Amino acid sequence: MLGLFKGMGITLKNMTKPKVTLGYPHEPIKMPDRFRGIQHFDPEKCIVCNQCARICPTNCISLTGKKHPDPNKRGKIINTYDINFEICILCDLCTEVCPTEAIIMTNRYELATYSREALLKDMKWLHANDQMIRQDNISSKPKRGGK
Amino acid sequence: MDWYIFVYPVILLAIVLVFVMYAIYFERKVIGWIQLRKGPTETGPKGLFQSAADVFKLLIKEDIIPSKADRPLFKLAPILAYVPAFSVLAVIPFTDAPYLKFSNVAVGLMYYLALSSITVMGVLLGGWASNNKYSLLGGMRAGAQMISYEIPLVLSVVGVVMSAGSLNLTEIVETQIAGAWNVFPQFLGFVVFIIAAIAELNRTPFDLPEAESELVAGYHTEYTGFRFAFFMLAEYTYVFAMASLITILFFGGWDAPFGLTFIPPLVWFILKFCCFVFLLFWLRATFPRLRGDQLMEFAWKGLLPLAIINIFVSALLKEVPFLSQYF
Amino acid sequence: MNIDGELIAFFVFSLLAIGGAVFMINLTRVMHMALALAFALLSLAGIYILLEAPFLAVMHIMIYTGAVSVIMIFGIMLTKHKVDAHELEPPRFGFNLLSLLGTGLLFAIIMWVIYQFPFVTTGVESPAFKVQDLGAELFKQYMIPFEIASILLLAALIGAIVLARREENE
Amino acid sequence: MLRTEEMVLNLGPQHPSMHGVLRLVVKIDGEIIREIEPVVGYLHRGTEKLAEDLNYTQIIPYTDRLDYLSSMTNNYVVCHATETLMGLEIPEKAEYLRVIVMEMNRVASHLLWLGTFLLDVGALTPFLYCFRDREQILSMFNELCGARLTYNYMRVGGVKWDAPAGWLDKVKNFADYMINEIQNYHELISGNEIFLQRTKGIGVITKEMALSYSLSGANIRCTGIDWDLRKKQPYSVYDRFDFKVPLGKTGDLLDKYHCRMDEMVEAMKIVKQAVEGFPEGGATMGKVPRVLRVPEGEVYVGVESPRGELGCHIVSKGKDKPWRIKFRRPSFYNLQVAKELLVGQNIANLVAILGSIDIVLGEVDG
Repeated sequence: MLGLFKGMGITLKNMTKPKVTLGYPHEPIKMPDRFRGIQHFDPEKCIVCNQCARICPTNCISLTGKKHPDPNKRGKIINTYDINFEICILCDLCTEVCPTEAIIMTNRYELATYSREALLKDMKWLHANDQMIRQDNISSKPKRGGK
Repeated sequence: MDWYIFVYPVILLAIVLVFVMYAIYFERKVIGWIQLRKGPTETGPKGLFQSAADVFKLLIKEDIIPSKADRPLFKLAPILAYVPAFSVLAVIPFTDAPYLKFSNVAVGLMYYLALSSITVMGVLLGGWASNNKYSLLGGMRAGAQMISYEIPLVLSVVGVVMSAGSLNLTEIVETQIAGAWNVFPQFLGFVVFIIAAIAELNRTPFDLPEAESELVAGYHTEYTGFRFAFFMLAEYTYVFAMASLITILFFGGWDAPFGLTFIPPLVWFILKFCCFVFLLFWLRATFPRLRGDQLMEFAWKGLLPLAIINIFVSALLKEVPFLSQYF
Repeated sequence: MNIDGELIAFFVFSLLAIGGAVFMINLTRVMHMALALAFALLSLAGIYILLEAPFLAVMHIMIYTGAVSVIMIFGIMLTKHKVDAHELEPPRFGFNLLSLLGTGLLFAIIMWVIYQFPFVTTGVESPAFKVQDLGAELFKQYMIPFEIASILLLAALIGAIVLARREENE
Repeated sequence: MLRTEEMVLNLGPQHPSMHGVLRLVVKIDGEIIREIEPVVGYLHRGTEKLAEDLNYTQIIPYTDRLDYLSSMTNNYVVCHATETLMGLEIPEKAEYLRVIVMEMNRVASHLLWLGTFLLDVGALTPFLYCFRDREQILSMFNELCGARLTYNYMRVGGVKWDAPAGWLDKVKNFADYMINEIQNYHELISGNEIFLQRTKGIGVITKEMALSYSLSGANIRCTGIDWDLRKKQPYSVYDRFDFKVPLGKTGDLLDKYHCRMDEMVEAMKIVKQAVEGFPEGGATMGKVPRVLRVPEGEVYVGVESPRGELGCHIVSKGKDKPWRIKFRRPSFYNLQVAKELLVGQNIANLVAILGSIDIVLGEVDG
């Protein structure tokens, strides 16, 4: 019988302890800086190297480039850039390989929508998603061959 | 025949409904606090209207009857479960004031125990009529459990009845006011009664009939909307009734202890009543569930002999001359 | 004959009791039958209350409605029930006649016994019911029959267990 | 005894205590189980087949989703296999970080097991306490690698992130807190007579059974067989730490419970030692070529995941993608024993036994 009462003592003691509930919908949860949320995309920085699309394990990134409008400059500029958040697993590999940090993670995590189509985010949307961008980005890159 | 005998039951029903709503609210709050949560907070200030909203939702929900269910029985079962639950309240005296007593039946205690045994039928029929295997198993567990625990329940109050010399609940309280609360001389009976009462109420650790980790929801798996609400109502009305009964049988009803008579008797009754209700919530938050066979073993090999010993000791105390003066 | 609450209650209870019995015979599903029986028994308890025997009524509810019917329902739940598996055979004329005769005879005997029995019909003051009196009667005056009945019940109980055990071993 | 009708009951795939989407077709007589047939595959995603089309870095996020309660161990096993095949050298700092996160993940996983197991036997409250503590581990992982469940933290050749400032102190404080807190759990649960009744002598796994079903993890240790890959086939830097392997005696549910509880304490001790011996400087990534071309060959490595021996077998044909990859998923092996344990038990025991085996359906179904 003693065990039963001991347990009851524990539960009674816990009744007055501070609560751990978060007021989630009212107060958004603050995520740490390294949090991998919805990406921010900066078309200015993109050099259309296609690395992000190639590393993506779920093939959710599709991009097209066009010739640079200024004929004196070489290379391409980005034309369209879509991420399909139906299948994106926010694994962070695209930002890891991007040589210019054109694509960066942000702290946004709310992805619920009313339709599947709304989950297909285009370049404009991703560019506008410029709040709470990850700061610890540059130093975080795996340093090939050590520091 | 006065008009109030028709009005008071309606008022009592309203009180019971309010109690049920706030019992559910406080159950969620208390268990929430114990589990380091806050419990309902959203609907109304501090979540006070949460249960009202839940009940309202249940009432406006679509009424679904499974196509393979036994329709008449499926509809009858919740009523059969609820009607006795409410009828037992008729004999419970809440204070000595005449307007809070409905029926001063000579066999009040037996009336309570007899009528409460009909509820089992509602539960069994509900489980069977749903034509669902989990419901069937839940119904069978409920039937077996409630029948087995009724025996220690009845036997454990025999001691109280012997000391009071009456089956009338008012008289039982009055003898306690004159003497000591039954919880002291009848401690063994009290322990057996409270355990059997929790089992009768199908609450943790005896909540096998609706063990959600085993039987989904037990006998009311297929019930939705207001029929489900009726089963819940029956359950909590029994909590109300059982808490009242324990207060009356073992804690002297509306008797004020330590001569604190400036507090009105009804308040004392409610205080004692709330202690038992809180105990139920507390147990639910702490204990795991027993297994079916252990439950039966406990009833027949544990509680039943204890109850019989209690009767024997009570008889001894009452009849042996030099002991009976302390009794 | 003046109509008062008691008379109405009596008619309601007897209607329910008879109705329960009739339904019990005529329903097709076993579970419904058991329920009808439970209703009939419950109404009988109501009649006991009208006869100012509340203790008997309450015990009747407890034992018959609460325990016996529940155990019957419990037993039925464990078995499979097929409703329309086999249609009832068309009743044969001879059987019907025979059962009619049998029930008629039984009814006649019961009525005869009732009319022969010297009921006290004039007002005798029946003392107010007290459970104490019942207890005193049982345990003082009728002690030996009470104990014998208990032993009989106990023997039946043990017998049932023994039978169940034997079947389990087979 | 009354002869009663046997009834076929489909427990799952949606059932409150099925820990995922396992379906059990049980034939019950009253409440006693006469036959049982587990049906798996409701969560099959073909990770192994998908991995044949992915390069080694891309496989890692997929392994997060195998045993989603201990993603770190899954990350580790695939990295470890690749590294072994390539003969890579891993920086010491990365090894320490790996051990810390794996052991913390073990505690997180066991806490979740404890909570759900007690839910299965009917106690509601420990679940919330377990989640309160697990939440701390998850938020620490969130600070470390930016995700709470699918960490994708390790890379072939090291780990992705170094510990942020102050993180190691938090870990150490947590380890102290947790060792203390487990005493509270013991007080709440271990002495509870009802809990003892529900677990003592139930679901006994014998030594022969454990060996013949190739069980691992707490399921084999509860029988008294001393089998822990961290000791028997040391990998990473486990040989530098001092820890015990808790063993049971009888192999019943109570022994499994105690094994896992003690394992949590031991894991926390390892974490404390690792934080104390944490190397100051150094990189978190070793020398790794830009494109991972794994030399032709085969490798099998096994690590001790919270559920048992998690193995990874890679066959490489010298490309940047594996030719064939095969995971030995401990939940799948441990689940096999269920059939033998459950016949003859009643439904309440079924739920408790199944809960005690600690399966994760993401792992069972692959």
